[in-house]
Amino acid sequence: MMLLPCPWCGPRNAGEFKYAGEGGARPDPATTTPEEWRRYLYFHANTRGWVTESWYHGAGCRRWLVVERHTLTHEVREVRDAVQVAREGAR
Amino acid sequence: MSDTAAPLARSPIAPSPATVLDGWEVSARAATGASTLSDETPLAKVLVRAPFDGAGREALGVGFGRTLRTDLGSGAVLLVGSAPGEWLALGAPGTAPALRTALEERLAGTGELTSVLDLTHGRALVRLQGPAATAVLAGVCAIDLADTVTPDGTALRTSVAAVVTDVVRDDVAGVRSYLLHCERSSGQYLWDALLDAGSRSAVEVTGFRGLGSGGTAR
Amino acid sequence: MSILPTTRRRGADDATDRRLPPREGEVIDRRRTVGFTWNGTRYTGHPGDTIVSALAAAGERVFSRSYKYHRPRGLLTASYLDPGTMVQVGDEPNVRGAHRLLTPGLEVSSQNTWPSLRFDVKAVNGLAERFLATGFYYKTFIKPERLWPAYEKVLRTFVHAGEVPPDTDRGYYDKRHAHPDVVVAGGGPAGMAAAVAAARAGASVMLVEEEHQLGGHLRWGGPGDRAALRDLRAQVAAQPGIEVLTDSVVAARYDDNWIPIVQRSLPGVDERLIKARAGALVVAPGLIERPYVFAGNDLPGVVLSTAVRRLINLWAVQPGQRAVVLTANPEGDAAIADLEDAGVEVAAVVDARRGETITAAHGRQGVRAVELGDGSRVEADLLVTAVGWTAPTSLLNQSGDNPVYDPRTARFRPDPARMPEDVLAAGGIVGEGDVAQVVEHADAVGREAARRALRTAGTAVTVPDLAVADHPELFTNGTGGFVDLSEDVSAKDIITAAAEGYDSVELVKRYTTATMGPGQGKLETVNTVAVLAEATGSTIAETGTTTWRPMYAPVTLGALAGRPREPVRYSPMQPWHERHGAVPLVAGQWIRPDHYGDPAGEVTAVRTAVGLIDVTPIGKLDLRGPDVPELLELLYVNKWQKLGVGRVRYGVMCAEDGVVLDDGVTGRLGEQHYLMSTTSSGAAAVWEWAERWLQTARPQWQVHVTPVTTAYASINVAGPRSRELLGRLTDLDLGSESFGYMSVRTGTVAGVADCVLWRIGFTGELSFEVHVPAAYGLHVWEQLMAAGEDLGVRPFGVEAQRVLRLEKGHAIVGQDTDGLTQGFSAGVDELIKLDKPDFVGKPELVWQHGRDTHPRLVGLRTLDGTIVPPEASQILDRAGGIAGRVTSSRMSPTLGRSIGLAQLDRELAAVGTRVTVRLPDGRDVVAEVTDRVHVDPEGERQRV
Amino acid sequence: MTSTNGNGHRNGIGRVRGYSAWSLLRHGLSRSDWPRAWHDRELRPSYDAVIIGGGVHGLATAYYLAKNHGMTNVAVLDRSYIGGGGSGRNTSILRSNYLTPEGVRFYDRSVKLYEHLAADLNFNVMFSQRGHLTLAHNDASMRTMAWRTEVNKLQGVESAVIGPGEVKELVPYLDTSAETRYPILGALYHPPGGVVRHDAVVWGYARAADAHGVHIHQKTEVTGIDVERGRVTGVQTTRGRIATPVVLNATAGWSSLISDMAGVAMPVQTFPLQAAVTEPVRPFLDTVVVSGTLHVYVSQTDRGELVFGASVDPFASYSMRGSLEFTEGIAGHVLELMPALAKMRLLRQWAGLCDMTPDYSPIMGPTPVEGFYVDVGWGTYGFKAGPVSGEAMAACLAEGKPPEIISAFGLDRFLSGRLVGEKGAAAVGH
Repeated sequence: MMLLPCPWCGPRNAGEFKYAGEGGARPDPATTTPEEWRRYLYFHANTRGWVTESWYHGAGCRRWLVVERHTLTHEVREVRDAVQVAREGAR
Repeated sequence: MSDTAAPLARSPIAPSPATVLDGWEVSARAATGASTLSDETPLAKVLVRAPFDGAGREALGVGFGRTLRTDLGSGAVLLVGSAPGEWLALGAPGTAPALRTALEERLAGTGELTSVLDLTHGRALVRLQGPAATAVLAGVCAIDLADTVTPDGTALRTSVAAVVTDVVRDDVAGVRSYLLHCERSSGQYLWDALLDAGSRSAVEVTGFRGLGSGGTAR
Repeated sequence: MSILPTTRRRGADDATDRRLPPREGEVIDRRRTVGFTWNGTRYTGHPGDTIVSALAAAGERVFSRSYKYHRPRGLLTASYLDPGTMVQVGDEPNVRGAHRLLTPGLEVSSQNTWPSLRFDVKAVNGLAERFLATGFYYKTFIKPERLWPAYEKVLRTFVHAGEVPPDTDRGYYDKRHAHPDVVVAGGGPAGMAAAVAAARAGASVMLVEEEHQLGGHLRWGGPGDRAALRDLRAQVAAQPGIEVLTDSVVAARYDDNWIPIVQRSLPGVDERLIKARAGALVVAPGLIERPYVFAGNDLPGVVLSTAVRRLINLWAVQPGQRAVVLTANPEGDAAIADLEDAGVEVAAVVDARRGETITAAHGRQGVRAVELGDGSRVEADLLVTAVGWTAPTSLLNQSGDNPVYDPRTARFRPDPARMPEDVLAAGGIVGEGDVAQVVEHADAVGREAARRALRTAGTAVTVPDLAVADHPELFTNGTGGFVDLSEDVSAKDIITAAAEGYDSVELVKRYTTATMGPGQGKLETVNTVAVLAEATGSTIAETGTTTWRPMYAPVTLGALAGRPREPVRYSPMQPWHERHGAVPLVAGQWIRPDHYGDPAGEVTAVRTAVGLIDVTPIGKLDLRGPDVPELLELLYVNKWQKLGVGRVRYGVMCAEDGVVLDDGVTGRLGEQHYLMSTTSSGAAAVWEWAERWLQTARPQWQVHVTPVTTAYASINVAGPRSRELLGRLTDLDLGSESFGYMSVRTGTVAGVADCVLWRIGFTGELSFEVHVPAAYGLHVWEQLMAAGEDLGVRPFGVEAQRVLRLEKGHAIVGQDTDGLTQGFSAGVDELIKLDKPDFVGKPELVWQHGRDTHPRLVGLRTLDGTIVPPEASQILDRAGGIAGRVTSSRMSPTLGRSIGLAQLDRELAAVGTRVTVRLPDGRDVVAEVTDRVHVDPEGERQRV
Repeated sequence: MTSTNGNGHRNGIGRVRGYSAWSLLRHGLSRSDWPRAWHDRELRPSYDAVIIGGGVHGLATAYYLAKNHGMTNVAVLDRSYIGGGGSGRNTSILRSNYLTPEGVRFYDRSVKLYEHLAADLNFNVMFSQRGHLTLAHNDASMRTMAWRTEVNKLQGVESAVIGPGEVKELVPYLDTSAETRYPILGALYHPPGGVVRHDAVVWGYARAADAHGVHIHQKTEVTGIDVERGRVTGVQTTRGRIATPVVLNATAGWSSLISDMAGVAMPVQTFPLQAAVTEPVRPFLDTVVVSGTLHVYVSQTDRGELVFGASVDPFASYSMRGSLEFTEGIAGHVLELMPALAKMRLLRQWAGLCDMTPDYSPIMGPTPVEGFYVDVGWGTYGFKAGPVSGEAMAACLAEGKPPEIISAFGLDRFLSGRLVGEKGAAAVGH
């Protein structure tokens, strides 16, 4: 399996991580419609190319990571700690 | 309330033959060979959680990925940077309450959310030591064990024989030695897997070694 | 059998000693002999012999029967790839007889021949060849349909392979991880030179050679080659940074240079899989000599020039008496010299470079005569061909390269531009040149590999060009013959397939099965492509090859599996359970007591006295920090802000689609300190789930989540006398006023401090869940059992607990719910607080509630209480359609009748409704919908 | 090709003929050539319907369009060669022992079509109904097996829960002792299940569709779908534009990419599914053996090879390179079940692409774009549904609305929240 360069632990076999896929933004539960909510639940870009997705280093640092990965070549061009990404997004 | 027998603490790894040391049932075996596996579960194990890059880290004096031999007032301690924002403090059997207090004092005043948990009972701890240690561990662990990559004093977490394990390189007097620390209920399995992996390298079981004084200062 | 050559008689059928006098460079140890049997007859050879070299030295030349037509097959390549030399060795099938070294006492037999190798009755298939053309099975056995199973049975008896006895031992196979800077695949001159150069540059190197010694073709060359070999071996030996692995093979190359290496011939280990994560891979497998396709090309005695040279020079075996040699290259010319040196009469040399050719080989059990292109016929028992090379590019393909056909050299060649940074190629796969040129090139490749692996600063090493020799394009002479000896696929088969429309290389491969045999097409692919190209009127380049997939060489399942490593988990009380006859239940990784022999009695003990159950596997999370209530509010469907210190509450979690995820109780131990419990199977997932919300969505919250599942041994003390029992071992006031239902306390139990006690009621009885620091779990359990003897205490297992909770109407997530069950179908309606501003899955639950069409979790009782409908029995609506199913069902020892839970359509879910339950035996029984709580609906027993 | 001399493909009633023991004998004696199974036709500028994807789904749809609905001006396009995608990469297991009534009914129809497919197509697809065993290693699996069995029986599908003794009788190589890490507590036994020669199914449909006048265009890649005012008007290909009012997306691994061309979003994620084959050994395994807990399924071909499959890869990907972990896992799990096989050798591994949907059920029928239909989201169970999908999608294309048998599988179910319940059981859906 490919290597995932964990920002904390260094490159590790992808088998150490749990894949959680592309994540969409969570709609406001107070105002959301069934259609909007189910697009959030079920629909993904499923891109053949670069995607941004979530992985969890369950056998290592136990950090949730935001990974930019190519779905055909499995190249990984960026991995960041999810907290860092979430804090930036909150700004 | 009726009288009860004095509590006997037991490791998840069944000792054979058994003896009692510091209130713990331990193995009475003494290996004669150079490469050994020992059950170190009786060591006090205290977990610290704090921000990975804050005042807590400064107060503890060691970051993720490395170890530190120190004394916080409760006796000799091996402080392990086991994950970002997570530390594992190992001390002599029975010292967990004191170690916990010492750590709490050390972290008081950081103004950060810190948690200190006694996990002595929640984890299994074994030591794999000797010339065959590297080869045996390489049979069940994908980490590069070369000195250049994981020198003495390295702490990391990875999968060992399919169990999530803290791997701590803690050489003893220049002899290659690893502490392996996992969730308690997997302890017997991990022990058996290591013995099996060592069955072609003459790894022998030996009794509780304790923390010792460690190797050279680092 | 003598070790010196004896009189040789003519005639291939006669077993004759064909061992030559000692030769420079031979790999056999003549001082010792090794005995073995071949089809029950005793033979001897020498250490260093392969099974086949020893048999060939004894004059044997037929080693198997072919796949379809059961034609006799002999040596072709005298290497691992040799298609005609697969044998059974003891309980091991499909052993490569031309590769496996002799060891004393081997029992070797030919595979799938009956009654004997010499006379095989299925050879009659050969007579039917014209009717058994490729794909014949697609065209017949169509009607009548009912006969196909009978035809299929017959087809299966024709399988051409070895046997696996059912009692075969699993053996000892293991694995190790390695992190070499450079892996060199191939230990010929190029591989050795590359390894030495990389090691000199500071890299750690694994040098992997499929054969039993380093050296590649230098081993069977002349004095110059042998001198070069000695020099290279000395250089390798002088480098401590090189780990030499012989009889080992790089099986594949996966993403990021993840490289499995299979290591054989280890003492005490059947095979070892080395999993190497390499900085750089140097692919240097050399070249494979390609067979020639012509009529009679599968006869024993038709042999490749490399095979002849190997036989003579490595094992000192004379390959025949009288030879015809078809040569198109220097290797063929060298074979002529070797043959003459070995006393073989070279009756004719056919030089393809001069346009000469052969037409066919003739014979039955082996070659008797060769028909030349000029029409002449030469008596011979050996036909040696040297018509060109195939570059085994598998590892390069797996790295992303797509080798291109080069008509000038008559082979597919790698395209360096398409190789990733961390993969390089050296040696014959790149070009030929003399030994010095190959070594010079490989030296540069090795240095560059080390530079890339070590990420050394500076510019790339200049790798010199390696000469490529022109070679005539010789694939087939058009007279027929086989393109795939393993699969018995003829040239005619390929042509026929193409004409029928199977005209791309992938289709022809699938239709004819050419290249799909044990050699994975290394000998066969290029000839298949060449014949196909000719049939379709296109070029070889246009036709292309099939994808070279892993494995490069077949790998035993044992090596891939390694030692069994299936983690299991035990509670601290496991030794007690084992001593007391507990019947184990495998639940995920946990092994726990299902019961102790009498589950019904265990239930009764809990209802009438007191019982103990080991519930250690229940997931436990330690939660600390000011924002824990926020987290609980988000994850659970119910409310948590008002949970006071010392109180415990039950909660249910749903996912964002409203599907029930997990449940459990959470207690507040301190101002900012909580202990959450989860289902045993959900412990890891809930932890991960909490971390996900905290780390990705709510990073501002201050919460520490720490798993403490097995920091505590968990013992549920349940039953009307549980308070009395526990009271004997603790100073805690267990009275209802000070320790009420749904409360938590910490204290000392049986002398063990820091125990956490929950007063909860999964069983419906007065009960205390005692969480004991795990190392003392066994101690406390034993104390409880001893102290409760006069109270009638009994241990109970998972089965009794299931009955108890069913009597109480508690659902089990994953049993009474499934992967699509949303909150309001789980019987927890009153728990779901839709007036909370937000929680995970809330929108779906709002809509589920609004639609009100969902199935319900209901209680169910058959009218005849003696009938226990098995779980999964279907509930039928009036039209006979499926309206639901029984999710839990047991005989209740307490009520003396059967009780159950069911998922049921809304229309039938009202209490009092009568429904039909279809039992697995086909009977229908009537049942009534009831309240879910079958025993003590008011909950008085657990609140006392 | 119009002749009827035994080489021909047609007679008056639209049946395909030409292959039989007699014709084999005749060809053998005369050494004459067989006719082409299908032809390379000229690409027409327009077709009544264009089917994207030359796998079993696309070809079967084309065949049934011609045979059942008289629509023959139909093109099947494939970017590579026919059967080169999922149809040629699956482990060719057929069964109908699903969990939901809709699923059972649908796959049962497929098995029935398969039972008579050789005769219908005049092509031996070698359907071997050798029985299908799904092993249970724990209580939860036993309950799921019982659940499936009861639903199956109510639908008239043969299934039964059997104990370890019967399992051992069917497969003597299984270790049914109680001391193993994954004890075999029982199994779901499904006698009609089995294996088929997957390529033959593709070729049989291709040959039959071709005989009915359908055009099969290999090496013809779709690069765009023309949509005007909400209607499909044609497709763009590497060989030029084709005008058509009806387009069916019958691809796997590319289903969301193709649908994107028409502006229709698909709730799918693409995952590789790996498989492997061993060297042949003498036949010893007469049934298909599946373990959901161990994520493994095993069958033995008539050539003696063991074919292994697992669940999809752990992360989404369009790569078909395969992984070492797959082979390690599969070997380990096979040896857990049958320790005697340690000395067998794994010969070759490969991967196909699976478009996974949220409820482990396909997406079939019309889309918001008029004339654009989908038959996608086939996850790991597409091959076994080939014939029934072709039959149903042909009806859907011909009549413009989905037939009842696929009404539960519409695209709109995801937005309306009416998911199909197969997810209740399927960790491994083979």
